[in-house]
Amino acid sequence: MMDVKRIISKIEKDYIISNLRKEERIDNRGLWEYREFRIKSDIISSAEGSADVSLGDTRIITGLKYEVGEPFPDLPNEGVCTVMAELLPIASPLFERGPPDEQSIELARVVDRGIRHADCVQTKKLCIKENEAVYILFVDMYVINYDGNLIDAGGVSALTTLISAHIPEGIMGDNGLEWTGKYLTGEIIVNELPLVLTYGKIDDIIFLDPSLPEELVCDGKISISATEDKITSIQKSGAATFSIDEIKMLGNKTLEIGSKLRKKLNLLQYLSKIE
Amino acid sequence: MMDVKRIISKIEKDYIISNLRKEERIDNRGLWEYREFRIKSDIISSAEGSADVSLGDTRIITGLKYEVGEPFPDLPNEGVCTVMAELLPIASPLFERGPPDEQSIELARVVDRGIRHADCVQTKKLCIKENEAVYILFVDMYVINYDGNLIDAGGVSALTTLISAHIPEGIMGDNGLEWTGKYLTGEIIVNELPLVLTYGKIDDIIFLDPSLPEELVCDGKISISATEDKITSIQKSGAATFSIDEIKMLGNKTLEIGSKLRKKLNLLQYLSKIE
Amino acid sequence: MMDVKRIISKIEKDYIISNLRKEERIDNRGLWEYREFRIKSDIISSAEGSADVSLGDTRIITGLKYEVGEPFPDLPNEGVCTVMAELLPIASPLFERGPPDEQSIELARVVDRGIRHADCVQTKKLCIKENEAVYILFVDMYVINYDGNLIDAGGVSALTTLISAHIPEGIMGDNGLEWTGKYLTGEIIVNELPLVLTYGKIDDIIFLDPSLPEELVCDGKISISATEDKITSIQKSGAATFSIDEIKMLGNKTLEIGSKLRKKLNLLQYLSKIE
Amino acid sequence: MPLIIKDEYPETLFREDGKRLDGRDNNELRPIKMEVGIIKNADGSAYLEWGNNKIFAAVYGPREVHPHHLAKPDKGILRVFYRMATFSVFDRKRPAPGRREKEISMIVADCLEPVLFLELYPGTSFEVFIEVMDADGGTRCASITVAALALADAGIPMKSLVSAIAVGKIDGKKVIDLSGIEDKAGEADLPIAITWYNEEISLLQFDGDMDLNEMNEFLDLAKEFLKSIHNIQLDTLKSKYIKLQEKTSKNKKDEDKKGDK
Amino acid sequence: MPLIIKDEYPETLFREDGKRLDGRDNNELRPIKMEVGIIKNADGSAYLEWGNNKIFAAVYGPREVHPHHLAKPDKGILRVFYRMATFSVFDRKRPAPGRREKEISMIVADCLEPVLFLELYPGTSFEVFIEVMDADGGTRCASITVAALALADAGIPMKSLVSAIAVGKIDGKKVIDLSGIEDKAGEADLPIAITWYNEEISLLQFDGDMDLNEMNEFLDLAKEFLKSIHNIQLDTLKSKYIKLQEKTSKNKKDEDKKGDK
Amino acid sequence: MPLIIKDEYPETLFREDGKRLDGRDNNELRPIKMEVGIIKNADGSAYLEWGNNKIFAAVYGPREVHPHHLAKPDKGILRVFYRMATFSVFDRKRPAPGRREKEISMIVADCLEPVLFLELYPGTSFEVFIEVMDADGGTRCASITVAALALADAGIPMKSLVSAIAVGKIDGKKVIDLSGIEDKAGEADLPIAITWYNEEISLLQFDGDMDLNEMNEFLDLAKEFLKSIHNIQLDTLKSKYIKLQEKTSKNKKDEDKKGDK
Repeated sequence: MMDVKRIISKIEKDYIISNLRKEERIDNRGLWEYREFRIKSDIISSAEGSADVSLGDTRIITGLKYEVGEPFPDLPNEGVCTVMAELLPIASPLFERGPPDEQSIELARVVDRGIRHADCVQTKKLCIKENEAVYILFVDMYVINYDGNLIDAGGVSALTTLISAHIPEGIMGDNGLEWTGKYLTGEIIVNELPLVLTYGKIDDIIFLDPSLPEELVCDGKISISATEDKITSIQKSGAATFSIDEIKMLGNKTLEIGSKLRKKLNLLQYLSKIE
Repeated sequence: MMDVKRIISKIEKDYIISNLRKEERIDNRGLWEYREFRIKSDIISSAEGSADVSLGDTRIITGLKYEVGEPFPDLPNEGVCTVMAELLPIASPLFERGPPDEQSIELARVVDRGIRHADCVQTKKLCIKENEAVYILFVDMYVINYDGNLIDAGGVSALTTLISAHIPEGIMGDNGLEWTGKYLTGEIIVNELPLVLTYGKIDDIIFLDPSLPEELVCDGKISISATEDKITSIQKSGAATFSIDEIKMLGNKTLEIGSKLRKKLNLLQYLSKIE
Repeated sequence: MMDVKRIISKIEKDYIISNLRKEERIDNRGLWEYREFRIKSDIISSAEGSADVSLGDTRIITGLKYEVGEPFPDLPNEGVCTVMAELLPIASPLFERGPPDEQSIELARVVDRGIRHADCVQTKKLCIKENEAVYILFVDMYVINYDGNLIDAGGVSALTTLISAHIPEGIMGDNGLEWTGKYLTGEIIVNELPLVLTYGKIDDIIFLDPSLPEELVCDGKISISATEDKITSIQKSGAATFSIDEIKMLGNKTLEIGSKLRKKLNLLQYLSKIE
Repeated sequence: MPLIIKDEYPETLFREDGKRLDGRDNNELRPIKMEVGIIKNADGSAYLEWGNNKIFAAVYGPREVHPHHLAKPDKGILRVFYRMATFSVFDRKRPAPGRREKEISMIVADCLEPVLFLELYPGTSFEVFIEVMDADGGTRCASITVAALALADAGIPMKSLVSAIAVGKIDGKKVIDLSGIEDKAGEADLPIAITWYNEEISLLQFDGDMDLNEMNEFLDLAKEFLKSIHNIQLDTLKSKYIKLQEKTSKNKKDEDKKGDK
Repeated sequence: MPLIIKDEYPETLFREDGKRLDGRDNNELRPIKMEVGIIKNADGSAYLEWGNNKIFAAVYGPREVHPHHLAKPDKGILRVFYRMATFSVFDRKRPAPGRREKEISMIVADCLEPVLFLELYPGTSFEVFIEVMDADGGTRCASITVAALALADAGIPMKSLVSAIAVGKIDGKKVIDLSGIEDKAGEADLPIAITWYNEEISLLQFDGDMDLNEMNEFLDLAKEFLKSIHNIQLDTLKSKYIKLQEKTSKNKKDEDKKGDK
Repeated sequence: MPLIIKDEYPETLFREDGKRLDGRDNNELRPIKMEVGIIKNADGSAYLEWGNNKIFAAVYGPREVHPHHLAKPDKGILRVFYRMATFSVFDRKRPAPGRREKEISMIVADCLEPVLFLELYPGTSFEVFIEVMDADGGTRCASITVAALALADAGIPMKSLVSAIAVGKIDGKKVIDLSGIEDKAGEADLPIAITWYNEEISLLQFDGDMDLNEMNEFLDLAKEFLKSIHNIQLDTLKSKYIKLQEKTSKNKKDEDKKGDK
């Protein structure tokens, strides 16, 4: 949680909270309603997959690069997929230049976990030759404008980037690595479509997809990743506490809302057409 | 020498010095008397050797880890032993977070030199195969509480850690490194038992084992390492100066007191029983 | 351009400018006149080439070291030559300790480009065995005293260092790298003799070789590298702007003055006599 | 490049007699030992052994904020620095703090902040330093537990203690308090912390997969054993005050005796 | 060590029909698209697509200087931070800013400063952040062009816009607006920027070799096409004000209508 | 990975004629040359050639302390920054300062501080920068010696100069002023510095092994040759003042002449 609560005035804070108490939000959404997602894919010509995702006015551009390297000794036939996030100083006066801060580490971690543990990326498909050569994927997210809830936007952005992937296919020949001229695409790499849903909490009120003003005044957040029928990742952040019943309720909500969102976004439309 | 002299009041300083002039110390020790050493060994289950050493209220926990790597080209049949020290911020309000500062570099260096130059660690016993594979030992010291004279406590801590060592024995077989199931223990690795003795100096008064208040008001220190009959390392620090006669006298004292301390501590009792 | 304009008083600034308007300079030079160059070569016994170059009171000591490494995959039979610069804090109260700042990066870059693009260093002569082993040269410049125009002094310093080079000659034998006992000297390595000329601009007045006070008050600078008949590098810095006619004129001046300076300095006298 | 003994996972995490590899039942805690006041220089401190985990925590504060611009005019700030010793894990950890350590530091801070009255300490900071000397699974839960004790030892007003424990699934069975090998080789691991003043969850992390039923069962299971942890914390603090009392009353007796003379 | 597909250069940079590899004539610009006001949080912003280059620029300021000691009592300071996304180039760039990025930042600042009235803003700073999302040759010229637009979008008083373009030589022929492959495989590349208020050169860099005649021809060629860039910048700003005007007049009409009721 | 020519040690450190490899007797210094005032921008400076060592030292101060929080209300601070050029040693040194450089910096500061009257300069700092351009054994002694000269050149009040020299043992024989190869291949090396105002030792380091008799002999041997170093330092300073005097008197004469006219 960023340390910027001071920049919201007491009056604005009280206004946001009193509205939430009436189950009204400053942008007229319902408590369990997302802002609009806008998605473009494969927009970066230098990247082997990319996405430009907006959630309301929050906007993240993500690109995929790869290297070929040695596998980890304990996973000799699996590639690696890493996620990085940078909160660019263009995106908000709240973001500072410099090495990744807590908020960007959190963004990368939560998105990474959603992908990693949901069996989303088929790391075994990223093996070129056991013990010798595997793909190392870099999914790097850049926040272009910040209007709250980077995590959910980042999750969709990273997933769309992987779906849009088109990585040159290599095989190990007698003279080392050779390129077949074909591509590994998102169709091969991506298995599950996990989505991460983030809820804010102020006092005892819980709501989906906090916008920036809501994020700045809320006590804390919880992000839950889920596939169609499984919870795959949970991360609480900030000083809010949740009762056990609230968490059970949010698990339920996540599967329900996630399923609808998955249908609506229809991310598989962004599969690369290259073969 | 840490830059904290300001935190001791003038009154306290005068009191310490006037007592020293009468050959009395604030904790009732004589000028050439150590505080009590308390030693526990092999206390860290994840380490291949460890020690928890207190000298009065100064406490250091040290652990041993190893890697197998290539030897230095000019020492093809010798392993490597490195010493690191960290002054943890839990140990004192005087210690700050961040990369190692001058005091921790000094601690590591002086302890390292005492071990290295006294023929203490048998680096040739740490060779698995000439030119190919040797053990690299990491002796890492963490200061848990700081009450003066880290160096002497650190020296005993590092030595006890090495004595308690139990490193899996490897040999180079046809398929690379193989583990024999046996262990290299302190019995094999440690040859000499060098101890380092540190003396403080205020005006023209010299005394052994400075406690924290003494360390904060003293002009400087000198640390002398010795085996049973040889001086193996000397390091003067701080702005004190010593006459040549004083240094000759301290050389003498070091062999004498060191010999008694070596008997008393009986560090070989901490040899690992594993074979 | 260093951010130290504040340290020159308004009076001094006005004095410098009003003199320049009269085509007079505070050290009595003409607008297109260099301060005196003083050059000593091969002064560092640990380096494989070195130079001590003064331009007025600006003084730079440069040394050459080498390593043998793998070539870049896309240039399998070419060695590498890198240039580094450090503005030592001994050289001026304006220089601060710490990692290289903008001014030292600029110095290294401009000197590097002058050398690199003028076909000065024969990188193909730095190949020991194609795809396997090439020389990597490090030309490291240290500024010892700063009195303006580091770039031109640095250019001569780097060039003299390369000319004075004496690098052990290696060949790839059956057992890896072997040393023949002979040396690669500047005669083999250096082809062209590019010089870099730097001009300052204040208002609409342009002048060669800014001294420190001139550099501190000028609006900006332009550095132009040239061989006997070609422009090989241009770099404008600072907030000055130049009309297209001015740049054409400076191109002309650079060839003309550079040619004279090249003769005067006669840098090939610094070739190493070793074989 | 260093060659390291391969850290292989066992094929099964249960013994033939149905016990876990370290001999525990599914719902059995590892041995736990806590102490407070162990670091004399600190304003408050605690030491925890939990299985093979060995963790020190120290609290400094309220004190001036460094660097100054982090200070807040309306409340104190809590900063947590979680660090692992290089030798606390199987492969030597690099000495500099990594991303994982920074992330856990943030999580622990989020977890402790709700029980403090930071608004009473404007312009100041509390620093909690957690040093893991030996690690064997569950260090973040252990760190929260020992840090809460250190805060209490420092005499800082708190709404309640915070306790934490991990529950999870290994070889398809629900267990509590996963050891290092169970954490790595098992299917699921949920570290959970509770703030006792409102009995709400202040830490919850999960990576793996579980359906809703499983999640609900995990939460209920954790709640039960969090109470055990809480009791050990309370006993540790009580025994400190008992010792203090004994000492005081002894001093008093001694004085009384003196007075008698 | 990563093995990367070798980035080979083509043998020739012209097609059989005499066009460049991307189908352009020697004096033809790549497609250019500019937008302003694209980043809502910024004081001013712009986005540029120039061939495959995709670049965002945002301006924050005038605002307080951090760190404070950089502030100047007699004028504002301009700081430019040019960064490239890891995926903007063929081989993944390391995330931390490198020397090249710092150098270009400095060059862009030197190039923009002449058009600003920094003496009107003592003690404050303007920060210009330039983020290259996709790179294909000429990013420094594109960055100057888009940064000038962002400054104008922020409503900061300027003596004029700044426009930039590269001219160069490939396979022995003079061309404008070099693409990435032309930049790498060609013989010469001169990025040139112009400050329109005095029609002088505020950026000029060159590495390669050319005689005086060639240099003079390059300068004249650049001047011609800098005008084209300037026109696109002006059109972009105009269309912003037209949109604003339309919006205002629409609002006004709406109000008028309301007033009518 | 770079392949480097192997830096082999010779089998013996003495020639057949009993001289050391560089032709010196056991008690013979290498050639020493000192100069002061060599860096015009510095408040004081000195240059030293000692055998193949080539070292510059410059003093700046008393001046404001950066960063400010290091300032002390009751005395000035002395900071020493010892650095080696990348090309000053056989294998290129990495450009960033390493641990060894930081440690030597601290040692040199400890060694110089006793002769200064820092209590006269509260709130300020003296910075001593030492740059080793060429190194061949004994750089720390040489650095102390040249730094003391630079302080004197700066006109900073000093109780006395400080001089330093190494004594040691090579192939079983006691020698003074060890060269680089003697330092590496020999058995013992004791750098020793003396503050002349009290004739006490302000630097003493040793790594190797020696019995008490040997130590005592080393100390006496060092004392003898420290005097030689001191004399060279004093001569260097005298010749500076002689030059100054000559210049002044020449100026005076010139003026007198003028006066005559």
